[in-house]
Amino acid sequence: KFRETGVITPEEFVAAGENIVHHCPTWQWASGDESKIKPYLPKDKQFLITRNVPCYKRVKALDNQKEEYEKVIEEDEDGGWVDTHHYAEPSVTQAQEGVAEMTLDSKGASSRVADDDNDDDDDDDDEEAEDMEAFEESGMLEEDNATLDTKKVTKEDSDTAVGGDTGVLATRTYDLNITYDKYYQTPRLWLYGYDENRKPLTVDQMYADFSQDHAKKTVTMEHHPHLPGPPMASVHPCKHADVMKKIIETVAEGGGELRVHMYLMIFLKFVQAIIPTIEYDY
Amino acid sequence: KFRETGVITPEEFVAAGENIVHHCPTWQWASGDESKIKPYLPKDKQFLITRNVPCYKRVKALDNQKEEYEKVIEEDEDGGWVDTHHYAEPSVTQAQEGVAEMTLDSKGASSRVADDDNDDDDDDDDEEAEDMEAFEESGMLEEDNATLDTKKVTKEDSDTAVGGDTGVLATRTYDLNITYDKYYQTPRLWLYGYDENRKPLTVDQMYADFSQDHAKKTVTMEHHPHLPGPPMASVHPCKHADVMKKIIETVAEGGGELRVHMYLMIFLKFVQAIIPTIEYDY
Amino acid sequence: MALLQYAPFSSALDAGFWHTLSQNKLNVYGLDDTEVPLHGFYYNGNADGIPCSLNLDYNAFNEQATIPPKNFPAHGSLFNTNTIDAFRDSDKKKLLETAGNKIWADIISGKALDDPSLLTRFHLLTFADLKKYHFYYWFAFPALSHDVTMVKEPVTIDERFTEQQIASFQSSLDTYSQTTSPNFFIATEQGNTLEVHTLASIKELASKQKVILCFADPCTLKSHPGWPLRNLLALIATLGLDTLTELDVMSYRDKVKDGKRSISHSIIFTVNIPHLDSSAVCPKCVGWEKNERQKLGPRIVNLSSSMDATRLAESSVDLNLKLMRWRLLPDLDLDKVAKTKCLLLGSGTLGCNIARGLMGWGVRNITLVDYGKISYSNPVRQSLFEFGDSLQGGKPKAETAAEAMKRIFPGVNAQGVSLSIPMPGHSVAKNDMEAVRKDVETLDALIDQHDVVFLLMDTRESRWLPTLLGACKRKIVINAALGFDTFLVLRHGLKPPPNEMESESEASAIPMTSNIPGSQLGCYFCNDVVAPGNSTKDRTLDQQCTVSRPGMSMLTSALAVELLISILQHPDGGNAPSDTSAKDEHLTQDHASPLGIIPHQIRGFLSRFHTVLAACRAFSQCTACSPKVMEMYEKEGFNFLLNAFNETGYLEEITGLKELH
Amino acid sequence: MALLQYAPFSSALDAGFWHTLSQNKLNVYGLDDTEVPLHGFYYNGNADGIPCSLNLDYNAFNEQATIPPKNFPAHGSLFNTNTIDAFRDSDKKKLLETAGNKIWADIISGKALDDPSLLTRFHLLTFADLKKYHFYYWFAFPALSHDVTMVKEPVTIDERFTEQQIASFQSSLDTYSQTTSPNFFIATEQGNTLEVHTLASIKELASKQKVILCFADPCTLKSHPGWPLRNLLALIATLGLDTLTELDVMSYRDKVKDGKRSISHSIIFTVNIPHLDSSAVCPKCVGWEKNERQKLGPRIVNLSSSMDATRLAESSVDLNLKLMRWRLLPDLDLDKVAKTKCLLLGSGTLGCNIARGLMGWGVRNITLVDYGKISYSNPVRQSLFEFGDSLQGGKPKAETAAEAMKRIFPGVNAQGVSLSIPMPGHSVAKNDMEAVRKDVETLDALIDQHDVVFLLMDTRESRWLPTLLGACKRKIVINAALGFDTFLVLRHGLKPPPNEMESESEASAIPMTSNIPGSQLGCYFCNDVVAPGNSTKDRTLDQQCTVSRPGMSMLTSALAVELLISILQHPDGGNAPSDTSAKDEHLTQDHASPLGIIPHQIRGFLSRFHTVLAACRAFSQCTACSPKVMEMYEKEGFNFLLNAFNETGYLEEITGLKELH
Ligand SMILES: [Zn+2]
Ligand SMILES: [Zn+2]
Repeated sequence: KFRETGVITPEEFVAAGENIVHHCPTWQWASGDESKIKPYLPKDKQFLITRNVPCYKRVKALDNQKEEYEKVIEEDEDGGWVDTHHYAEPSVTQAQEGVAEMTLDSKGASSRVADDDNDDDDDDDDEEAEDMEAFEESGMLEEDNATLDTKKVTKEDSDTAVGGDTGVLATRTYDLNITYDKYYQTPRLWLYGYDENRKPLTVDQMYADFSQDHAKKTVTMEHHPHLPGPPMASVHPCKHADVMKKIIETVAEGGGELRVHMYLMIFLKFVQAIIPTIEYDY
Repeated sequence: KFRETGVITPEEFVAAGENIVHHCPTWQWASGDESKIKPYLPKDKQFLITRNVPCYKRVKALDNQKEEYEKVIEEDEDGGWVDTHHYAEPSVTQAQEGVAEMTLDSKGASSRVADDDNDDDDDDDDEEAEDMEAFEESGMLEEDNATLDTKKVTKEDSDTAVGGDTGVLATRTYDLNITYDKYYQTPRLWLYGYDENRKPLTVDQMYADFSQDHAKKTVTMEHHPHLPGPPMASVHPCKHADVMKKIIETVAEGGGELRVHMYLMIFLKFVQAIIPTIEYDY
Repeated sequence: MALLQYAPFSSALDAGFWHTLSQNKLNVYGLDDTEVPLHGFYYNGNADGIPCSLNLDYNAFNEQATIPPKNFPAHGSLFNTNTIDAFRDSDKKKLLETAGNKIWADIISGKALDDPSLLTRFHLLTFADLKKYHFYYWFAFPALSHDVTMVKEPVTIDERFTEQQIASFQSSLDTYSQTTSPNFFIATEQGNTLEVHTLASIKELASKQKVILCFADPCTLKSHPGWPLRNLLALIATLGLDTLTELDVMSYRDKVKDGKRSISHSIIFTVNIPHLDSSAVCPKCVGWEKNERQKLGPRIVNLSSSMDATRLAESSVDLNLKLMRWRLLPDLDLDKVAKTKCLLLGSGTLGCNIARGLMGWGVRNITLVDYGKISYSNPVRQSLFEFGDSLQGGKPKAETAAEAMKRIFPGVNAQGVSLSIPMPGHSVAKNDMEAVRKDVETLDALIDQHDVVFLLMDTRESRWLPTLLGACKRKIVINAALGFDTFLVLRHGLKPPPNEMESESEASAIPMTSNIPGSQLGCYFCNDVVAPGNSTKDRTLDQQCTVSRPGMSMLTSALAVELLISILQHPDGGNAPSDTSAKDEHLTQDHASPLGIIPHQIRGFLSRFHTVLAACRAFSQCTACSPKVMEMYEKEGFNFLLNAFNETGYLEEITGLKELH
Repeated sequence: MALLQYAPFSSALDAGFWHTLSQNKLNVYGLDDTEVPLHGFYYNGNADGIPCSLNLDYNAFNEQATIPPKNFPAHGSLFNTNTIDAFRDSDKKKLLETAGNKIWADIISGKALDDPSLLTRFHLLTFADLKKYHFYYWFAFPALSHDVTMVKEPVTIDERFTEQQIASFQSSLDTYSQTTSPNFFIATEQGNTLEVHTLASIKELASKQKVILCFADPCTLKSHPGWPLRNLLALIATLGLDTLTELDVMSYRDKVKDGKRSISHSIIFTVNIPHLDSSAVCPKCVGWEKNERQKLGPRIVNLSSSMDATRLAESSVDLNLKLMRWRLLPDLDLDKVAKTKCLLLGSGTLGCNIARGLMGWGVRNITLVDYGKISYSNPVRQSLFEFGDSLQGGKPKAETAAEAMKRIFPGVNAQGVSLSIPMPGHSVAKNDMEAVRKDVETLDALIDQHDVVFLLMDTRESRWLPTLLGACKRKIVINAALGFDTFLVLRHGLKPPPNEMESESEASAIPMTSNIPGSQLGCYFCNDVVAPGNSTKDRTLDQQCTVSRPGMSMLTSALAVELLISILQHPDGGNAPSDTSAKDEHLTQDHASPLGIIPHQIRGFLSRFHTVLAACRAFSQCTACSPKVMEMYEKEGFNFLLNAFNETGYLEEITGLKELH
């Protein structure tokens, strides 16, 4: 049925998940919080998770806009979906809406600028935060020669090393989850981003990594169905089924035949359109 | 101005109150609760009060309807006001609306029937109330011959006494208050009724004493502006000014000339229309 | 010569007294049940027939007695017990004895002669059940028992004295009253005048001349004096006067009648008072008040209707609604509204506002259904929730909404049910089958138990099952759906009883006229030529995650509620024909419903502040309400539903819609 | 020969970890700051450039370690301090020493050889500021300092071994992994195969053949191994093996790239390990993590934006509103709406609902004014109140409504002001003069401070003063009034600036056209030919104590709010001309306001579910907004108002209305 409607059953979700775990073992099943187990999914296969996915560049920082790669999958009055084909070189969607919305310095901002979007928020937090430099202990704890300074090695290493790009980079990373949305009968993507220093990104900061069109239309903050804790950014699944259907049709027109276990592979392709610069494996 | 508009100022209220206290000393000034003193009225002249006004008969119990005494002062789509002229024999307004509304046995009901109007009220209060007869102490406290049995004397006394009607009657009584309503710029009447055993009457029970037309249209339960405690029944002043104006005009047409200190006298006439069987002095 | 009998005091407590007692019990006394001083007052100007009231109001607890003008003070003590048992078991004899001793002590010490108000005492034994607002109480008006005989029967003051004497008495008394409370005093007759003196002067004056013992008498009887006299005579008996065998006593009464003050009903009689030795023991003390049955026993007053806030709120809301009928619409049947049981499927922005609207109309039974939890963005638009409800993952919407309703109005019977409504096109997994079956059963039972079903969900598909169930069970179904700035409020046609179905469905072939009978009106799905479930397009009114202008929900909810109430007031109820004309003549025209016309559909366009009334007939191939679908469900039940849930195109097939495509 | 350097662990905490820490601190630990065991994990398949993450998530606190598949365990201890001072002052040296001793003890006891995961430890020192959601933390990855030199530079596994050998290694390791975590192990080369053995077997095997010491390495560098090797080498140094001067070490790395698993980036190098005497004292322990500035110091993470529910709610509500713009109306200026300051005169049924509607639109500054208290019948219709608010005489409406709004949405700046609005015809007593003057001043200041004034009172008279003030101050004024089943929503004309007044008032003589400029529109009083104050008749829309159908208020409030928002979105704001046509072509027509047409008046008739749009020009003799009245007020101020309050007919006189009668 998924070919007609773009939706899948929990069983199909598990089958497609098995397929992805098999082919891309960076993705793993997780069971999440005991109290949040969904009965329609196997206890140890509640959702998929991958961690520490690097995201080297900001969509917004890239200026080589490659509009030719964009293809509007569906354009109607409710807002079209832009599918950005994923090539070896990351293709990107130009920020089509006012950059004024984004207050983030794209070169790697600290989390301090997170709240500029709330104009009524005089955020006394920052002022009151302790001066962290005062906490540094210079003399007391001696330096150790056997500890590698990864910041320095980065250049040396990549100069001398064979492979080229293997230094330790200051880069954003993402933890990604794929859950099953019973209501929409589709997978749902959850994102948790970290900056170069492994500090959590705010939604506004994450926007810099999202295709602007998608970011504003569908990224919402919600409670994760399987994890405790604060809300996480999630791509709202209200149009997943439609888009999946379109992709499936496109693939079918191209002569391909899709079986349901490929569903999540396609889903990841779709996700790629939302976060073009993310470097996860699929 | 009161002749044109029917409204009076606080000063005029005090003047009219002085007049009534002088002429009908059953009415007295009261100051009410310290914390509720209204600054626009003298501290010791906040409102007028009269206590223990007997009300011998129920409007609804009277069957000698005397429609000829009724005079509709104002009849419009919003509900006319019925002015019942007060004669030596109490004239009454027939209950014009469904008696089904009233659940009260007019011959002196106990307060137990008070809530029949609330059909969802299974009122477990009554069932759980202690059996008061069990509390009576027959042997222990001896009878005393010098204590008059007023229930018995009633008949004897009225048989033998000269004046006729001086026995102690089992009758309802009312405490009445007249306050000044700043908003409507009129006096406002408050009523607190007691049954034959000096138990408070519910609003529904009191309705039996009110001209039905007025009862339903204007009697509301509200917090007394000067007294602490639960809400009291009050004749809502939203039409007082109009009615007063009409009465004043009627009196004027009859050749009378009204000065403002007479205002409360007229007001009491108006009140008489609402509670025709009440026996207060005016 | 008869024994002198006194009309006893009759306790007269007002609600303010009980209110203050309750407040004090809660805020001051706690479990402390020691004696509390009280102040009461009585009046000697009562109207005929009024008993000798001893009044206590909210001021009774004041440290300084607050006595209204023209009234006389009585001093009392409150013994407020903590339990009903303590109330019952308290030693009433001893209480009274103690009170008597106090009065006796004041008499023999001479204090009472100087301040005779000390003679008028009362004791009040109470138990306040503050949960039920029941107050148990028993008054004692302690009087020292001392037999006095009446030598001369009472006559009125104007039978005894001349007009001139009475006038001089009144004027002398008025002067006296300016400094001293004239509760107990004496008068002397001197020629044409009657002069007033303090009680304390009786010893001196009585030796010289005839004195008349006077007291302000709350009693209105012509034959008997009131209770305050009793302790006064006990006091007099101890004074060792010579004239006690023939003492004149005046019950001084002072009332206003027909605007004129009058003391002419005061009575004068003559008594013979046996001497009482002040060194003797205290005479027996009597005075417990009789109850309504004339037995020695306590009384109870139930103030729940005026002190129980919940009941006050109920009657207040009730009254407010009745005003509508009393003032404007005598035909309005509020009972019918109050008794209508409403089921709200969806507790989001529409559900919350509709629940409020129904509550405003006095609907007492409201059940809310939802499966969701309250998220951070909900409270600003979903009017039964607060920020706090969205914390920690959010409370369940339906139950939380019901709780909020009870907080708003404790008299409402609001229930919340967390339930997900199965939908066509959302296929049921095998291990979910039982859960879905249970959900269907729950929904079925809920629709059975209610009179009206509101469809307020955010998807088209989820409206299918309740539409079908509502049609089968012949319930009034009101559908409300929001777009961004458009809305639809629609009542489903009320299907005729099963035995009349056949002929009706034929009738539906008749061409459309302006007024369609209620039984032939369409449902939400009647205009569709696709089954619910795979509708990915054309979702303007229902699209999940659709945004709508914030005012839309209030607007739509208000109209949905008012449409229902209009239907309920129509003599034919759900069968009321549609009336979609909104012309001016409707202003004056008589309508079958006192509230006005009853359309089938109200479509609104907020961008133009515009509404359109429309009507459509039931569609014979409707996927939700056609005879075929109803029949299939009634025959096959859950299995039929399962097919509809699982098989795309199933509904199109059985209704023949497929052929239309 | 260079000193072997290890890439240190890099702590990687997710929000779930901090969430659980917060919960535990609040619910379990309290002020108990003793050591808490933690579990972390690391992965040897990181993508290029990712540091050696040591991850801790919400499971870190579980008693039983929950390690994701393919990850390796690390054992840790949490030291959560109670104050920032305790955090700063804790003895870091000693902490690390203790940690080192523990590892050393496990090494010399042989425990670590059997369970080498004991070698991978971490210490976490924290302070959680749960008010600000600031978390201070400092990780230590304790490592025993023991200098090892690199004898042979690293080569990749496929440079060293044949394809066949690698394949056999991988298959041997996969078998091994089924029973034991392959974090530390050894491999032996035997012909074409590489076989995997437990670490414990090193003593036996190393004496017989060449072994390769292997460990799962989270590091991705080609030149250096990661941190877990460090304690492993310390362990090896104590074993007294002969081969320590030239030991092969494999950093085993196992990643998936382009859908293919690969271990080919694992590196092999040779080290020289000085012997370590197991009977010696514990070697120096190092391992405090450096902060972002590469200094030895703690880090801080501010999670207020994701953990502070108030901020979460704000951004969530914000996002919800932005969806409208992003999806449907790119021109929508939400900032303008958010910044508009609204003053609601009246906090009854209209006031409450309008406040909710404005909050729904994201208006952040709302002031409510009322003088009344909440009565029992209010909460069912006045949507910001609850039953509890009506107890004990009732709370003040305005303040209570403001409180309720903050409970609904903490981000709103809602104020409540108890204020009675002076009215014409309500004459001012002398001793009330100052109070009235103050009330006028307060109202004047409030209107000054706001951009929009809503007139929501229940009498006509009380609308007069704010109408006049609103006109003088050129504020947008929205008027809403209810009848029983009729309503009126109207925007007042926005007067032109004072210097243009003259010409405008002449222009108003122009005959009516369909679109009247906003500056020429009438006010609520413009249709009246009587001054407010003595209107005892003709109160259909305002009558005090009037009842209205319960749905009326929601309906009217929604339209009033939406009318305002439409005005705000119009480029001319309050000057937007009236558009009262609601024809079909409006559906497709472009409007100046993205939300649609902007009428002057919306009149509703609920009995016919019907609304009518109307417009009227300002009346030159209006008692509230005519130039004459504005001029008088501006000139004479309070004295003028006093005349209007006190003198019946005064307003008719100065406007010349009297002559019209
Ligand atoms: Zn249908
Ligand atoms: Zn005007």
